[in-house]
Amino acid sequence: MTPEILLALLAATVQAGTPILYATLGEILTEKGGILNLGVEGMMLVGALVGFLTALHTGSPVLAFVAGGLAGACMAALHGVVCIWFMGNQVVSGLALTIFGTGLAGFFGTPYIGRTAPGFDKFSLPVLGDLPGLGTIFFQQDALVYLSYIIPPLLWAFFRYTRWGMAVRAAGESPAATRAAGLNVLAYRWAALLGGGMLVGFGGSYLSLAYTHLWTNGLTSGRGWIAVALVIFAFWRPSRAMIGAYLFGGVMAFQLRLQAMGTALPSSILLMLPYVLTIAALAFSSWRSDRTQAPAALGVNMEPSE
Amino acid sequence: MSASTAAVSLRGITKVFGAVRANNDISLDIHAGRIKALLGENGAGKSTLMSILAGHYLPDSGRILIDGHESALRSTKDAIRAGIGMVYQHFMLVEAMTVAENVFLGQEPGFFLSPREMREQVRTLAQGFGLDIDPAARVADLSMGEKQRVEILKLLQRKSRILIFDEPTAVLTPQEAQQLFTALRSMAAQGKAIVYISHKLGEVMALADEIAILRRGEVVDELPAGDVHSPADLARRMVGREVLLEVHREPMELRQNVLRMQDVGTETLRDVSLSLRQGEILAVVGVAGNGQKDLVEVVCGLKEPRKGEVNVLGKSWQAFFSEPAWQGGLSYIPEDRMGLAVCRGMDLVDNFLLTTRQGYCSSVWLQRDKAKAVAQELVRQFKVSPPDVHCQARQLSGGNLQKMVLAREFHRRPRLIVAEQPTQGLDVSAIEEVWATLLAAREEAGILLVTGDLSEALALADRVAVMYGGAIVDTFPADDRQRVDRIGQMMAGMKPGDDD
Amino acid sequence: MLQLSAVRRQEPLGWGSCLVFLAALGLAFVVSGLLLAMQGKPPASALWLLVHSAFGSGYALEDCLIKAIPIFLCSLGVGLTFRLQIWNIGAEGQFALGAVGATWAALTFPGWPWYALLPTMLICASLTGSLWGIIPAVLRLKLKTNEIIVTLMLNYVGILILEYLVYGAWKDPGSFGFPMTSEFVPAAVVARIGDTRLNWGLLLCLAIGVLMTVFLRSTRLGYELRACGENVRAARYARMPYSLLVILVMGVSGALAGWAGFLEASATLGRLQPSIMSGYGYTAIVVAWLANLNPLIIAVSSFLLAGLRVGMESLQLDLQIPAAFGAIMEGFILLAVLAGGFFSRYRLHLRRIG
Amino acid sequence: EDMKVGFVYVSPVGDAGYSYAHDQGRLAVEAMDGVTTSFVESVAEGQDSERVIMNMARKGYDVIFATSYGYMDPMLKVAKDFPKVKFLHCSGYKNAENMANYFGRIYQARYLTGMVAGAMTKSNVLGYVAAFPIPEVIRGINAFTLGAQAVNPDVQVRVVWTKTWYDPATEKEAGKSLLDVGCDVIAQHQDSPGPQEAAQERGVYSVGYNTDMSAFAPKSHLTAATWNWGPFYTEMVQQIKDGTWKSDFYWHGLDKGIVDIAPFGEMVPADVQKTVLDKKAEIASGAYQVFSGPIKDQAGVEKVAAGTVMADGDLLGFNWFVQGVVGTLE
Ligand SMILES: Nc1ncnc2c1ncn2[C@@H]1O[C@H](COP(=O)(O)OP(=O)(O)OP(=O)(O)O)[C@@H](O)[C@H]1O
Ligand SMILES: Nc1ncnc2c1ncn2[C@@H]1O[C@H](COP(=O)(O)OP(=O)(O)OP(=O)(O)O)[C@@H](O)[C@H]1O
Ligand SMILES: [Mg+2]
Ligand SMILES: [Mg+2]
Repeated sequence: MTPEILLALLAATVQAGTPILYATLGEILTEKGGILNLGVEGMMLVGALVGFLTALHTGSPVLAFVAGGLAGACMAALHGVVCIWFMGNQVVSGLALTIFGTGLAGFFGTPYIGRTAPGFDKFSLPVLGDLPGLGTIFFQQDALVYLSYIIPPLLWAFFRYTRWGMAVRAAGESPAATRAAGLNVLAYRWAALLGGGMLVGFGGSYLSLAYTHLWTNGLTSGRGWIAVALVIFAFWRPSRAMIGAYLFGGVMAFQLRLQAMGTALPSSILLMLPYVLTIAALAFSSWRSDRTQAPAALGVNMEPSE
Repeated sequence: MSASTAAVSLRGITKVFGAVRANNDISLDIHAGRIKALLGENGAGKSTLMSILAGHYLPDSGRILIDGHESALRSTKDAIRAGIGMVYQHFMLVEAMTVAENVFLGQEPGFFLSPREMREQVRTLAQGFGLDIDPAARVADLSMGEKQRVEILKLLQRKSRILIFDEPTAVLTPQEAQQLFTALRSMAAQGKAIVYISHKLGEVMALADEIAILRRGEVVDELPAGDVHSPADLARRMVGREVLLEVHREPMELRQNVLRMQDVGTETLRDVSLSLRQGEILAVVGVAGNGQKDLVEVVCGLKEPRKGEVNVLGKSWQAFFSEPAWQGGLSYIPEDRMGLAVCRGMDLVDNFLLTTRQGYCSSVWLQRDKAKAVAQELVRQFKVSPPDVHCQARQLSGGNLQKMVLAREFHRRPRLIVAEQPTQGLDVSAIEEVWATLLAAREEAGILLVTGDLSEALALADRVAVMYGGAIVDTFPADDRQRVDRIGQMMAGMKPGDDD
Repeated sequence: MLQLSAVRRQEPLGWGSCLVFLAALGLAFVVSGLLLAMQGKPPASALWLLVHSAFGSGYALEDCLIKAIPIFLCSLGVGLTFRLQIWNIGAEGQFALGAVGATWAALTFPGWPWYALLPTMLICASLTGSLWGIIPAVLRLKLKTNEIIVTLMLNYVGILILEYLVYGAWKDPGSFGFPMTSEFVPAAVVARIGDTRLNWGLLLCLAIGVLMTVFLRSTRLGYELRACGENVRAARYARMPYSLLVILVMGVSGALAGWAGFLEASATLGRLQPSIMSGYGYTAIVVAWLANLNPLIIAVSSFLLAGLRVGMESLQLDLQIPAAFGAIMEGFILLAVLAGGFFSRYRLHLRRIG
Repeated sequence: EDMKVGFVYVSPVGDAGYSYAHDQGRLAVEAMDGVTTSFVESVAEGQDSERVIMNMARKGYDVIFATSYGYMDPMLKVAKDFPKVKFLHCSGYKNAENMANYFGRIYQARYLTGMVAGAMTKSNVLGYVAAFPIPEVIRGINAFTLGAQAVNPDVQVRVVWTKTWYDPATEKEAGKSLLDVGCDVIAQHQDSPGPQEAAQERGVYSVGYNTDMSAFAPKSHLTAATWNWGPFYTEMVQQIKDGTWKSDFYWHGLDKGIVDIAPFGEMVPADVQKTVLDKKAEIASGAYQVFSGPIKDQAGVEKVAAGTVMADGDLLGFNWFVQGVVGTLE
């Protein structure tokens, strides 16, 4: 593998990792608040479609990106109604949300398959883009990739250095204690869920606004699920989410390049790589960590007070 | 009663849970600078009443006056604003966060937080009230006593004027309890009103200024602490009949060895050796977190010992636990009744079958009808209420649940019983019954009693073993006055031979 | 001031929960109707057409039954694991592997008589299917790996294995290079019942459904399964074989999904080809949850969801409503029923405060 | 009473791809007098397709088109039960009294696009983003390679399988991966314009498929191999209406205009355009056969001797790559 191919691969890795990164960060925020939302795949799809349609009709990629995020938040709200208000099982509700979102995106999106919408294009950042190596990999990307660099530190600081961040963490760790401290647990859970949904929606709209400028049914093809897995791999930490997302982006980009370079390995086997890697990474991280790092009340609904 | 306006007045509070009238038209005054003890049997409605005051529950009817002004406490937040703080029976702490974060949760000064500043403030606050704590420690790593200090710090940080403690000493060691009493008195001296719920009558008499007694959701007695003559007097007022607080313990004839441990070690246990014979009760006392959990798990076959030898009922550990018989073997009465001993969502028959199922099956089939008949009989015998085997375990109160577990475990005619904090949270009359049951069980079994309550250990045990740091510091007969007096020191890690 | 609050019911709601279920279903239909109206389709007649073409004729009922078979088998297994709080969403992959196992037997022993070959295929399907279920179970037990993710990822891997085989070693030389195995010999095809289009797999479903009900109701292991699902810690306390149960339910669940794969390959397709994968494994989760994990109700609800799939085709044909509409209904029904479950567990209570 | 014509598609019609092309044909039929049409999309091959086809037959459809290979056996079964209904199956080989087969020789157009690509490449490495290793796709890759080699003997075609029919993200990424290893023209056999986007972003050339994809990559799009089912479908329906239809195996190409190439991009030099158009005329007239010997496989073994032409049967089951293709078949 020549250095040029390697650099190209790494740059492609960052791009392929970005939608997963947004989604993983969203799910981290959601789960930190104690809500397990397995509907990421469906939310990303709806986010991607709404982003695409907005871009198509308004011509404004920025507006479209925001709209995609809002769509993700709306889908998350559905999960909130079922799980936070009506205390439904969070695992099943998330699965239902995925089915529902897939259907919704297919139902409204089918007429738009094959059309192109304006989106974000790559541009080199001044100075940084000219760095040897690093510049090519990180700073000759599109605006949404640059945005994705600043969200993990922001999220990290949010949890550590802000009142709301602390309250969200507390709501995910111990709703009873949080309520006893006079905080409105459900409000913080709602906020984390909606904020997380927004990030997931961003991840979806990245696919239809920057990764490609097209829409199709099933555009996410499993990326949402990989994001859910990455949350566990990342131990619910934004910084590790970055590593994880790029790892997976890398594997996806790598297997195609291996084929392009003329490997003799069957493509079915290569296509398995990301999924097998997910399992391996999960097994490895759960084996390495002695205590479970998950928020203690993850997936547990809060009983109403009487 | 003082003539000054009460800090808090409850007027006609009623709260109904389903069919249970937990509080029925209760009126109560709480005064600044005084410690008010709230007594009553299990399920009398003490916790419910105080939870209403803390904004945790909404009353069905009734009024709450704070400093003479009517206030609606619609949420915990309202209560906190009104200066009311409660330390719940089960601590309300976020285990994964630090002490400082817990103290500041909901009370942050601004939007942005500085962890260092928070730690400093908590340190200063703790020092002011003589509470020893590391503000940077994770709550999960703290002992029960330390956790309680965190709860108190939370109230102090909020400048609460009315402090409610729900059975605060149930999980404390004697030293920790003493420290708590000192802190309570100093807080009262600073003008705070304190409500104190406890089942330990001796404590109440020593600490309280006033006593209120609840029975079946109603206040049946309210009197100054000075009017009470003895714990027995108090117990009579509470239960409505004479209660024997002293149990009469006849020594039994000791028979064969039911448990022998030789130099047993796990991650936390260090070279534990002990033996137990049929007919005796061996009490293991110590501060929680000194290896009792591992000891119990090893004896009950839930954790394999790393080294040493364990012999249960004449068989090696491996041999005994590879196929334990359901009857005539080992019974374990765990501390965590709701979490460990029962399935909350299943009915009493299914819960009865939990440990006895081997006796109620033929080949692969389960004989549920046979089990139901036996369960019904046991429920009657042990006066479990409600006496309906079809109700779910979650519907039973703590005391009744414990009776149900005891009924089940004694039905197995065990020869070795491991009882862990068997009376924690139970009221005097329930304790009386449990103690009597345990003493009677010596007839057939050896009993390993793991408890943090010294008085219980001394009331029941034939021998006492003190644990510290994963090792047994000393084992001695319960009537060895000299060594009994030193238990407190041994629990703190001093060698039996050491002089202080 | 009046305030609405939720109070936990002490007694189970009983028949009332049926009503709640119907109300949830009704809500799902109303929302679906609105979606259709937004697209300019006649909502009422569309929904009527959906119901009618799914259950309105003998043919349709037969179609629903045929489709219900694989859904039922997958769902039964998935429901079993859910009872133990093991979130197996890998029926899809287990289905694929089961089809692969059965096909291997069919291709390897083409000369055997049906009474030897069919059971061999069934056993091979059980083995491969349960292998696909047991891998996540072992990972969970040994490494505490999250089974939701592992089963899901194994779905993708399982389907790729199936593709690898039908695009490679097992490709029928006579298929003009298309990805499919050669047609099974008649002995490897599960026969039809009389002159209906139903196959004898239906009998297998009946048998296994009854067996499962009896197992859960009256056997010791079934009781232990329920107890472990209620409270794992209590199960450990009572020395219940938790690890064994996890392996068992995942194995059984995998085997059942594998049977579904076997029946699809043998009875309905007569060969293995990638289009055998049509999402039964995911529908099974919806079905299991709608049925509250009860084997008998699973039978009913798999029939209903099969009907949804069958009816959707008429909606497409007659009204040009996109196929994705079926997924919307499926997802929304489940969401509505989940939310409706609230009313069977809680009572709303209006009270005056202050 | 109108004649009812039904279509069964394997994927959604909106995908601007394979099913879309068929649906354009359906719209041409719909425009005929006395004919109404309907379709069912996303029908899985196998059991589901049998039910859908049977439902159409039961509901009184007179003609049914099924457009995917896997519908062959199910359609044959239904055809036996409904002798009055006319069935037409695309891309298979089994037929009956009332069931015909048809397909288009898209490989002829592929050959022409290969010629364009071969003429335009500077690196002599062409990239081909391929869907699934089935004869239809393999045939296209081979024809493309042969076409490129016809104008540029040194040319090499690298293949990446995506195992998708329409996944813009993956297909674009696959296109980029080919560009990274030195390809400077990208061809594709999926329905999404993802690979076109990849080429446009890098400023290299691309060859489209299905329809004219130049709108997606105006600066890159050299040409495309395109489908045009309208004339064929209307002809079939007309024959059935007239009662002159008979079951047969219809496999047409440039001759009937079922396949074609899209207009050249302006970067294609006039002489290249002329060579290609000349070849197109030659193929359309039958004077030139794309798969005429000598043809060697990847290992250099001669599979088609000089002077012979591959039979249609062999073409339908194409499962090897010609020399010059870099890639595996699995
Ligand atoms: N995306 C990022 N880019 C640059 N630095 C980051 C990024 N995310 C996190 N960091 C830095 O990495 C360090 C570790 O971050 P991480 O999210 O792992 O925190 P943490 O380990 O959860 O925090 P704690 O120390 O409280 O456990 C921090 O100093 C943070 O500033
Ligand atoms: N959330 C609840 N739902 C239903 N019933 C409840 C609930 N909380 C308490 N009860 C019932 O209300 C009654 C009073 O309970 P409460 O906890 O106030 O008793 P207590 O006096 O604190 O008893 P203990 O000494 O055991 O702590 C009991 O019968 C109890 O079973
Ligand atoms: Mg209480
Ligand atoms: Mg209590």
